[in-house]
Amino acid sequence: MTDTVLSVRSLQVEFASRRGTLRAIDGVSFDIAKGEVLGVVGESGAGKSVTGLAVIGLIDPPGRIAGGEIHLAGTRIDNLPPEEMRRVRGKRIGMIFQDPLTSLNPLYKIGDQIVETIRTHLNLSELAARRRAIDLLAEVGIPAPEKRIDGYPHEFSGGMRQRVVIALAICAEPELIIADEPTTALDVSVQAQIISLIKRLGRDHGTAVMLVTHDMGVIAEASDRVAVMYAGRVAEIGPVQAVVKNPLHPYAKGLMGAIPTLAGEDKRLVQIPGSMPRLSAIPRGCSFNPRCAFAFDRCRVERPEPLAQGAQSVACHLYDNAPAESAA
Amino acid sequence: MSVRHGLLAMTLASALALAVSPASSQTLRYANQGELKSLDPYTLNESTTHAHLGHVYEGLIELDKDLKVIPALAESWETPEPTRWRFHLRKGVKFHNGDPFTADDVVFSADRVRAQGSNLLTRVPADVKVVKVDDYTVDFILTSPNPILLSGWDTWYIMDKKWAEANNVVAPTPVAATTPSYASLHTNGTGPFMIESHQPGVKTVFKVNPNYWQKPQHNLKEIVFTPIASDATRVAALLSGEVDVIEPVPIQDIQRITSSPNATVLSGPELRTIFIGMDQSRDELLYSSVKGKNPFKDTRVREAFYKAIDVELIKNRVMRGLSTPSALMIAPELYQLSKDFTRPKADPDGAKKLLTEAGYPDGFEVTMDCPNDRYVNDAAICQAVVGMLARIGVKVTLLAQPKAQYFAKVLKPGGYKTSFYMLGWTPGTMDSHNVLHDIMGCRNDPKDPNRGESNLGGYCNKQLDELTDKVLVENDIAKRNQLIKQAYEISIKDWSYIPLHQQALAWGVSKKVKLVQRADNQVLLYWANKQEE
Amino acid sequence: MLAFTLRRAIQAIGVMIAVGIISFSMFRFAGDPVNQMVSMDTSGAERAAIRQSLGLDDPVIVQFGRYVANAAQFKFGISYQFRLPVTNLLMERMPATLELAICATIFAMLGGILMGVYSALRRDTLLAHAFQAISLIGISLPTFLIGILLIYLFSVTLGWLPSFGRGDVVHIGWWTTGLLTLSGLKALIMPSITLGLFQMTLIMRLVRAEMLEVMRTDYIRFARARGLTTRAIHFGHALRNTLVPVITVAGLQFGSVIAFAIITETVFQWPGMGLLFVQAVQNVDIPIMAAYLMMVSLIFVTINLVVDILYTIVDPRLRSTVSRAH
Amino acid sequence: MSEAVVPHKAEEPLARGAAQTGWFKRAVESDLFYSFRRSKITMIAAAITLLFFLLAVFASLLAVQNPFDPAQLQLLNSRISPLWTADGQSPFLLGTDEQGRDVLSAILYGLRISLLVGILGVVLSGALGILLGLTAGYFGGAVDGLIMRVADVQLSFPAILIALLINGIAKSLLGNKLDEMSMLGVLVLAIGLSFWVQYARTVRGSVMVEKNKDYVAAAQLIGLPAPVIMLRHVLPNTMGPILVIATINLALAIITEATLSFLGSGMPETMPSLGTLIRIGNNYLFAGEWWIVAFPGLALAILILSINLLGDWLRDALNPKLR
Repeated sequence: MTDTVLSVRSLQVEFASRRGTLRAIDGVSFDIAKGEVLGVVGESGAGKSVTGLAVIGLIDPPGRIAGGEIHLAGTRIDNLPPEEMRRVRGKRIGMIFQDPLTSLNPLYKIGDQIVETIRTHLNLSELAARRRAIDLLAEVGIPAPEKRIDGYPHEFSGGMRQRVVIALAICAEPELIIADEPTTALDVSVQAQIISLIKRLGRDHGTAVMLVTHDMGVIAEASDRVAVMYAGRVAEIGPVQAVVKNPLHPYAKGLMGAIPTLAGEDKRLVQIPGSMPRLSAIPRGCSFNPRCAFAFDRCRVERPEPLAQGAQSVACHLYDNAPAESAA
Repeated sequence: MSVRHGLLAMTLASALALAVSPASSQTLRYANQGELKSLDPYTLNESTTHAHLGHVYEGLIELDKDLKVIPALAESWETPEPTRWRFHLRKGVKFHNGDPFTADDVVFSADRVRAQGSNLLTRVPADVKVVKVDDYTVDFILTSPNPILLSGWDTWYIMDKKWAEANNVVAPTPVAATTPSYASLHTNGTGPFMIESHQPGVKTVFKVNPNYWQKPQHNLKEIVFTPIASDATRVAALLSGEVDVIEPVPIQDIQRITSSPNATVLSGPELRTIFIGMDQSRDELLYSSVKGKNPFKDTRVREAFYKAIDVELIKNRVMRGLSTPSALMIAPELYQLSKDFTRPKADPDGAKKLLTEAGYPDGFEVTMDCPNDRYVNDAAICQAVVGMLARIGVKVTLLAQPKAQYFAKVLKPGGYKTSFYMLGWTPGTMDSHNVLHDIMGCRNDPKDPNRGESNLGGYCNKQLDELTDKVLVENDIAKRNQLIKQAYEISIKDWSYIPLHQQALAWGVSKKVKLVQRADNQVLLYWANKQEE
Repeated sequence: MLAFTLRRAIQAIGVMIAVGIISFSMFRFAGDPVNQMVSMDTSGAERAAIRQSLGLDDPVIVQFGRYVANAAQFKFGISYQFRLPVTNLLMERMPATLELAICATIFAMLGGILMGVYSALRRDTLLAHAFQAISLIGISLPTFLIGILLIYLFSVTLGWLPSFGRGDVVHIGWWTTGLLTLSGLKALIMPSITLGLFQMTLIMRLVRAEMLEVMRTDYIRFARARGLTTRAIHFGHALRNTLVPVITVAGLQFGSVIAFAIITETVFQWPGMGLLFVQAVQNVDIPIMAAYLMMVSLIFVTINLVVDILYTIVDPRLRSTVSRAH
Repeated sequence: MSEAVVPHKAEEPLARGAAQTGWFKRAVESDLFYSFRRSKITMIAAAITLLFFLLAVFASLLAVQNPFDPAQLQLLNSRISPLWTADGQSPFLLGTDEQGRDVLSAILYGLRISLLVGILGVVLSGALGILLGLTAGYFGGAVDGLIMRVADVQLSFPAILIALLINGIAKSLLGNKLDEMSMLGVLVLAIGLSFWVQYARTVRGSVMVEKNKDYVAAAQLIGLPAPVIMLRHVLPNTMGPILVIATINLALAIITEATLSFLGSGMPETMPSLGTLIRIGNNYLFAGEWWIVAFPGLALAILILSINLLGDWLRDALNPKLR
């Protein structure tokens, strides 16, 4: 596994709250290989964003990484001292946030913000950094970059700003890009452009991409593999084609049923009854069991562990054939 | 507590030593509650201004430390006939700019002080002719005898005719001047000090006059005057040694100052009499629950009010012993027969009975007007009075206001809008006639429209007015005193006013400074001596 | 931009006219100035003459017309108390007030920003809690009480600082300054603290709240995700973004500082405009009161205008759009 | 694609937005109580504030004398030091002042006046501000411009100057009729007219947001008065901020009244508020009669501090961003 860029093992993230300690991420494991795009999908609160933040080390108190390990290109990074972790951020891991409108400091020219980031991580002169910034802007598709570099964020459209944000994320040639809902705040027409830009950058630079989104359409289009998260756990993970075409986990099945298609509105009506539980009230056993049409007694007691099913991996007792009596 | 009492200011053990003390060398810093409002000596008839300008200007006469008239710019005077006063002027006196002082200046000053715009018109009566006899002799020719001609002349300051003409200030600067005159910003007197700089309301620096005509009784080279309105700040400035003299000292702070290592308090009774008046002229009070009639028209009600108020208690508690309860409407220092009068004792039960007899067994309601920044503890005194009257069933609503609003309401221009009020009065002429005429005389006298001008309650007794007129022209002191006594007796019999007390005057003085306190409360620093620093 | 400035300027003039009406009508009826100028035994005829010479007997409309015409030329007449042109008096007093207000503002800004930043960045430290406590006390004690306590402590008890006045001042043209002499500087300390304390606590609270707010913004999160140093994030990004509203507020508050100086100047006998105003109120010196109100409003309006314009310069977002969000 | 969005606050600590909606429900649900119970200092502040309110309400039962009734003041009892000092006298626990007023009774009654002036002033300014804010937000355009411009100017004028002005105007208009009760009214008016801006701005902002929502148009279509409908939506949304402003303004109003007293424009000495008591007592500080100023001063400081603490806590508790 020499080309594994990111390896997350049994990650646990907890938030201390007045109702006790809440476990937002509970035993999440996955890998992303060089040049690979891993889509992470799930409802709000499923823990996908928190996973991304945990990887880049931006979980703030009262949250903390309570267990598990995160390795970046073979180096463990979840326990790095803050200052070393800071040097990882931006240099080895780039991050793109959901809202390009608020991700840029409105008081600084975009060029200054790019130059500042470049010079933080690379030993370049002001001038060289500026040249590089112009190149980056050109690369992300900003027209007339040498002119726009002195513009302020508010002078850019949403899509253009997201391109600037992407330029900022890749300005130190990171090995991994975490894109947290990068298209949610954008117009539909712009979404596709941004997705293809991220995809292209990943391919051209051999960068691993963790694409966090709740939009299965985006996942289907952009990612190589997909991880479906539910209530802080990975329900299913596998190649995107396999998961989309043949979801194994009952929750994934429901999600895939909800992918909008041009064929008609009918398919959208496939809905999962109920809603995701609050973290403070995650049911025993399989967290999905109250909403699951296939739930049986074991689901209510015992928590399912990931099981390999071909290229896919699924955390569901339905696929656990070991205790024979449950197969009936 | 070592507050020095008594009218007599402390005289100085070191007075003799002064004659041989080295040349003037000290700076004296002085803070007063009020500010120096105009440098033109005829603009404002106000005692603080007079005191300040008294360092720069001088009158023909001056008052000594015991308020006795002594020669100043006039060396001597006589009355060859009852209507002619002849003044012999001091020779060799020079104004600060070097101009010699002559009879022309006196004639000029007499004209100027009576000219349109002067606020001191009455210093020299309008019908008096002032005639230069020679360079150093001036005659004042009167139309009728006037025994009190000289009263107030200590603050009728003589100005330099040549200087006034040269600087276009022959006419006095009116109080309502629309452009400041040269004389309101500059001075040229004959006095022991000259004004070096003057920032109105901020700071005034007086420098010693090296060519003063008599040997200075101080050892100062300059006086720095700062107005400090806030009581606490003024006291703090004295305690911390930032200033040498303050006036006034709030009476509650006297002990604090006397117990401090570096300052002490000079105190004594002031000449001002604090009293309470009642509206006895309207048929219905402006501010009262009694409708259709005026309870104060009933002598018994006035007597009841008089007897309900315990001035001794006010003295002990509110004034902390620093007041002199008064039987008369004039300070004892200003009227020789004062001792013949004693103040009736407080008698709340008797007062209650009188009220019942007058038909107010349950009392009534009335509003009292009171200043709260004019006299020593004025509002506190009024509050105490309110409490005392409450005990005989009279419910008094107290309206204590800053003097600006207070005077605007109760004085003549405001239409005497008060039913019950507190006021303080110092006769401008230092004489009883002023009291009898201004505050006890009947208002609306067709022959004398100014009579009773400050008689806010409109007390009126023609008998008293007749006596007052006799007092004015009586030259025999003993007879005159008897006439005054009769007038006061009438006033007391009528329970016309409720005199309270003469308040104490209190100056805070650094222990480095020896100072003379005169009973008219004029802070005159040309009698000050300060230890070497 | 020009249209915006112009519109603001017109609004400012409207405000000034409104204040003019208010000040005129209030002071027209606020007591009889004549009584303040003469002694009690001045005769009625003399009083009437003075009234007439002051124009107090003219119809109100005439008086107002005269007032506006004069005010527009900065002529506020002659002070009843001092018999000097009010404009001169105010000009003479203005340096003292401005110097005090500026020192107080600097004190408030320095203290407020330092304490605010610290308590935002080190939220749960002992010192941050101490700052919070100070800020609470600063807004919980009346100004005059603080001033008096300071005088009691530092002047009377310890004798370190002067209790009143400006100390020695140096004249530079028509301006006077206490900043160039030791006694002048010493005299500035307590009044500045007294006057600035309230503003300081305001600024501290504002900085803390804004900073906490800014620290939660996406662009700060993104800046962290970009791996910028803590220093760059705190002081390059967070502080700068915090300071935009803070400076705006502090600018707008400068007017308040000048007006609050009324109290401080009274306590410390500071020879500024506020003291002049208080004395004028006590003496019903209408020209000074009217002029003070107009002057202070003019300062307020000007500051408002300047801050509005500065705001658009500091914040690039507002340069193209003219409206200012509140 | 529609998501089943459930507001999970604790679960998603980084989620923002939705700050304005459903404040009331959220607050009562438990957040407020929770954060209240968690903060000891807030509980103490609340207890003290409550205690002060109770003391003010029941002043007449607790005080040994009615300090507003001159007949009950005995000059003979003036300037007695507190009970525990050598010269103390029963029943004057905290001593008496120059007029023989029991300091404790004066504090209790003064508290009543201060709180009354403060609360009425805040209510007046709140009502005024809400009304003007609604008007400005609803009509927009010139009306909005005018109101907000006045607000701008007003905001840069400190309350104390406005209050002095209003006081002066009232004094010259009322003149003689200015007894204690009307003075109280004038103070309330002065404070009410000085503090309305913040309310107006808050409400205006909220109205601007609500104005464009569908239900307003819908309400107008079916002939319902839009302002009423909006009021129903706007008020709950702004209740939180308004409560915070009101709490902090209550403290400010009480201080303003005290400062007006210091400048001689507050409650008269015959019906003293806490501020008036401090002003009177201040004159006796150098004289060593410290209790006359110290206890009212302490009472005022503790009251203001408690109210401010409550205000701070309310602000933080109601502002999810700051939690």
